[in-house]
Amino acid sequence: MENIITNNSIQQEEYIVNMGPQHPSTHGVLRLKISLKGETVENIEPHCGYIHRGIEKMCERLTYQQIIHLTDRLDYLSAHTNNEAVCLLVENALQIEVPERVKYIRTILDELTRLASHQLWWCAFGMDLGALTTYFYGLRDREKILDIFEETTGARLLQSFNVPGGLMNDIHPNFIGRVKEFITYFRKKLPEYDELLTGNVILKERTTDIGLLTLEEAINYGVTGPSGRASGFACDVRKHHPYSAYDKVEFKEILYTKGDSFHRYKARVEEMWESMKILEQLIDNIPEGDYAVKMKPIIKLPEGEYYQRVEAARGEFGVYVLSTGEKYPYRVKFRSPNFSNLSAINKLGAGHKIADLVAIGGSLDLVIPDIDR
Amino acid sequence: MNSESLILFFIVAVVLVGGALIFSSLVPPKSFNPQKSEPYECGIPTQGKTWLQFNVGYYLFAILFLIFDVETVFLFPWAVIMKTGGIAAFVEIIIFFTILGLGLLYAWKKRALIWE
Amino acid sequence: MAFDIYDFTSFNQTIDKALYDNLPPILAMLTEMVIIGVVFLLFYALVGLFLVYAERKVCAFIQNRVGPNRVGPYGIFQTFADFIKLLMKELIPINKADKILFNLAPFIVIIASFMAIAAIPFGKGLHAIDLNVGIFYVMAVSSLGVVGILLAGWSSNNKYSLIGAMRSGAQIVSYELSVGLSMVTMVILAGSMQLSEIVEAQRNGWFIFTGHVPAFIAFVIFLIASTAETNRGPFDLAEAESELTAGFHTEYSGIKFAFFFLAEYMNMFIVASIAATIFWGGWMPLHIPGWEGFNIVMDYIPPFFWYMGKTLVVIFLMMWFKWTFPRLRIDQLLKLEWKYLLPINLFNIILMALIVLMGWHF
Amino acid sequence: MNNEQLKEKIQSIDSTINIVEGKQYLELNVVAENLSKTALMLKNNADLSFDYLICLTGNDLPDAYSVVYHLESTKHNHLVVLKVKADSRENPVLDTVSNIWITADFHEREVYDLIGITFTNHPDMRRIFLDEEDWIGYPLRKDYTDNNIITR
Amino acid sequence: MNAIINYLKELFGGIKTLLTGMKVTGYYFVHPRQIITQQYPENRKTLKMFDRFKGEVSMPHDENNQHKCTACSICEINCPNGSIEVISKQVEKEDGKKKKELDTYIYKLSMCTFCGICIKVCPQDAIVFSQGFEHAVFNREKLIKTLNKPGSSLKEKVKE
Repeated sequence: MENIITNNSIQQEEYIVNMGPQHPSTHGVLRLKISLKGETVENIEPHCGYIHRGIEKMCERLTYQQIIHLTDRLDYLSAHTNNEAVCLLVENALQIEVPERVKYIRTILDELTRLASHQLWWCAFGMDLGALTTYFYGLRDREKILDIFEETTGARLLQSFNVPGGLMNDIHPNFIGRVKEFITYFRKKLPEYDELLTGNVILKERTTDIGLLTLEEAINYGVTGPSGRASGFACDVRKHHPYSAYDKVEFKEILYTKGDSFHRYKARVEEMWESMKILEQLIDNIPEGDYAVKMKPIIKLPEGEYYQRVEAARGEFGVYVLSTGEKYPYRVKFRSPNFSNLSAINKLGAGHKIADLVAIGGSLDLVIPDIDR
Repeated sequence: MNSESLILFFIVAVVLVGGALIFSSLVPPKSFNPQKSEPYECGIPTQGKTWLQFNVGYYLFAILFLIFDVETVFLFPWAVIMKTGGIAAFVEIIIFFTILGLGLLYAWKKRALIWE
Repeated sequence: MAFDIYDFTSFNQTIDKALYDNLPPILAMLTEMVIIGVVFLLFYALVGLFLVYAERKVCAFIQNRVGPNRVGPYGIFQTFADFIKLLMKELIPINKADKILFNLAPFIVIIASFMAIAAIPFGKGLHAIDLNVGIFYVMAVSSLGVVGILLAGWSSNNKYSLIGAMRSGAQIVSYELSVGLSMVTMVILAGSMQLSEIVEAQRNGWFIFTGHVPAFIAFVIFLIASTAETNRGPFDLAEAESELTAGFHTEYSGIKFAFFFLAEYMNMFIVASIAATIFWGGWMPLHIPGWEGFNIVMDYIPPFFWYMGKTLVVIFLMMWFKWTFPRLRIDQLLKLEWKYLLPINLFNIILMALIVLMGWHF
Repeated sequence: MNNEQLKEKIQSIDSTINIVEGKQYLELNVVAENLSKTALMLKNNADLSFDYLICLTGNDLPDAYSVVYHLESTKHNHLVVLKVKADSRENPVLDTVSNIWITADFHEREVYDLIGITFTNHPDMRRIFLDEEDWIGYPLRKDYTDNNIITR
Repeated sequence: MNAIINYLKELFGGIKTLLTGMKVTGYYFVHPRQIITQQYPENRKTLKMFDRFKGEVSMPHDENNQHKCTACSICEINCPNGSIEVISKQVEKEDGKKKKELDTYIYKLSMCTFCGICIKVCPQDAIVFSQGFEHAVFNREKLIKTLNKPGSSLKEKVKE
């Protein structure tokens, strides 16, 4: 007691709370060191690296086919998209034209991945805000997509279904029927998401005007994906640098201008609708053909630097490969969307309350292995 | 039973908790580990003191609470006789409420109801 | 009326008389106390265990799950198993925690909830103590629990706990008012603070029906405010699992944690039973004017079941809230109280007074 | 702007930049002391306005440590690759671009952590993934050895 | 006045959105048929994995205890994690020629990432993914498996 009265400097002392690595709201092992003033967050210092596995180093000792299964483990929620980035890079470098069928299937699986990822984000976001039921509804619907994946690719999460030049296997005969079934099912369930959470006055109050990110800041911080598009950053790789079959489909790039947590939320929910639209356009038109082109058993990229970008569920995923003409890449770098998105968290969260920080973290939809690599 | 027997309930509750605590501190197996009794902070050693001067914005709310809670206590006796008190009780309480309502309105306009 | 057959007053008096006739007065009193103590302890434990089970089942059904289903048929012994598990767990001492306060906190939360149960009328003549300021007493005692929460959060030497406790302080301080004021509204209508009399006053119809709109508004406010007061549902800021891991009871392990858990559910039971008593006629059966046959059938359902049924419905409503809504933020919580509930409540009291004055109630 | 126009434009502004047509994009090679200046020019020139730093990669090339910047203009939708080599091999130092593109803040910390290039004027030059105190060496360097690396 | 109208609008609008939310959860509460929980250990008998499910690498043997592996080690080379180890032995044939034959095919399940490259590259289709998914064991050594059965030999047809 005496101590408190006499020591005036105690007021200046920072109240530091560690959020993570073992914390319910970080969705992984991310540590946020927060300086508090009462309930208000003054400064956020992210500490990452708790699951740094040195994937980039490992890639230097692996052939291009073998790299693919490591990209699964970056952003495990958009595993297929990450695989595709490496495959596209190899195909573009060797100037191999993959069959149309492969392009279509890849795009369909991409969008299914995106849907599954956004569903998981939705349930986790609800849970961050304290609505625990959303978690089960989201997972329930995600289960259907995972079943589709499992039937065709053999794995639910880490599919490794892409190979340079095509796909591991042809799609399962049930695939088309199941996807269609899923679309009709999910078109009924998605409005429920809105009823339960989107329209909810508590959610609106909790997220509106929280964690504002202007367009300039979004570009400057490199915040991509739905988080960036909520700020008006037209960064959809699918739209601006189309790959696979994205140039054949009609879809809207969801853009908002406000850039608060609510619009980051909204952008993702709307993207789910768009994803379903893309699926509907593609699913009936998968052309006949081979599921892969014949590749040499040992792939050697010509000397040079390559960069391939794809739109993963959380933003722009890029692969940079420096090849010296060997069968192993000289240097591989993954431009992971979450890494850049995380860097904006101090800008977003400072000045808000702890509860808002959780909402902001949820609305950024961070996947920690993608940050740590 | 009369109201003195409230003490009985007090004793039963104390016995319930105390008994369980004693049981639980004697019977279950124990293991020692220096990390175990660290305060939980997501697996990171706590930085700085926990018991600092802590800035919480509810000082104003506490004062408001005092005002209104005392008022609630005043209201209870009035509420009991409202049925029999008739128009006089009603008019009196209207006056009482007007004063209080103005107080609330004042606090509202002074932005005292916003948590900082 | 027909349900008067279930009057426990004479039953109590018989036991009382039998004891005092056959035993010396001091021993008789002691026996009586032991009986009541044991009965209430059992009741308390059973309700606690049942509510935990019910919560898990309700949330499971809401979430498309089965819920506990391994221990016993439909998992009904799950909470028993959990209780034994918690009892057999080591109590982990916390470095630099304030030992006395740390251990005192579970006592306070349990005492508060246990003492509140004493005044609740489960049927005609079926209550431990019929205080003439019953409603006031329950409100006062049940709000003591917050002291336990504050102590727990403060003494743990944990930052999350401290923040949780601070939130809890602000929260209870605010919502105490709304609970009190909505009770006042009903006291105006009943003209008494004695819980048994309040129930008797609803002989000709539950207050929620006879009290017009103000009674309904008061009920809604009471429901919201009492959910907040019990630290539940969208108002569980003190625990706020996604923000503060477990809030004020982060550091509590084993049976100490179990007591906080139990107290939360018992508080829920208490506020639900108060709601049932003052709004839904306590143990009074449901009567629909004109449906004589229906009314008679209703009369033969024992009042205790009526009482528990109503309480459980209110508890279900609170569970429904919890498993639907996102959590509020602390400033929104206070905004809701001071900008919505309190003004509406004040207005509502005047409305109710007016209705009582003009005799507009049924 | 397509690559040719871009090349002309950049050349007209600063003729010291060595521009190479890469496999996909234009590659601008600058020397270390011109990095800040060039980066600022690329961002602020109205016709170029490379405002979005996509990716920042550190490389351990046989001759030098280098950093590769992938830059895009959200206004004009064109993309270039900026490359710079650190002068010294023992103590590689480069200017930071985190004051130009904030996203470089984290990326440069990553490069510092894994390749060991120090960026001057960086606000917070610490390791980002590995342990500040007890990690020795920079794992992405080619001469880095560790018992756990599987060699074939 | 406007302020009061807005106040009430906000209030009732808010309550309405809350009730919509409760409608959804209430619907599922009264529709227990929608429950999707799988009672896992109980439904073991009826649980069927998809054909392509990547459970673990296995080597099918026919009724004569013969497999198709020629011990060419392509899978071993292609495995990114080093989870396959093919140990071959030199066997003297009847005609006096020495031939490489499979001795033990070691598969380290604990290191496998189920990327499926080994199965894709196998020229003989000697290994496949089987559908077992219950890999939990008490000892890590048990995850190192020998895929060829004792006494098994190479299938005749493949030899040619």
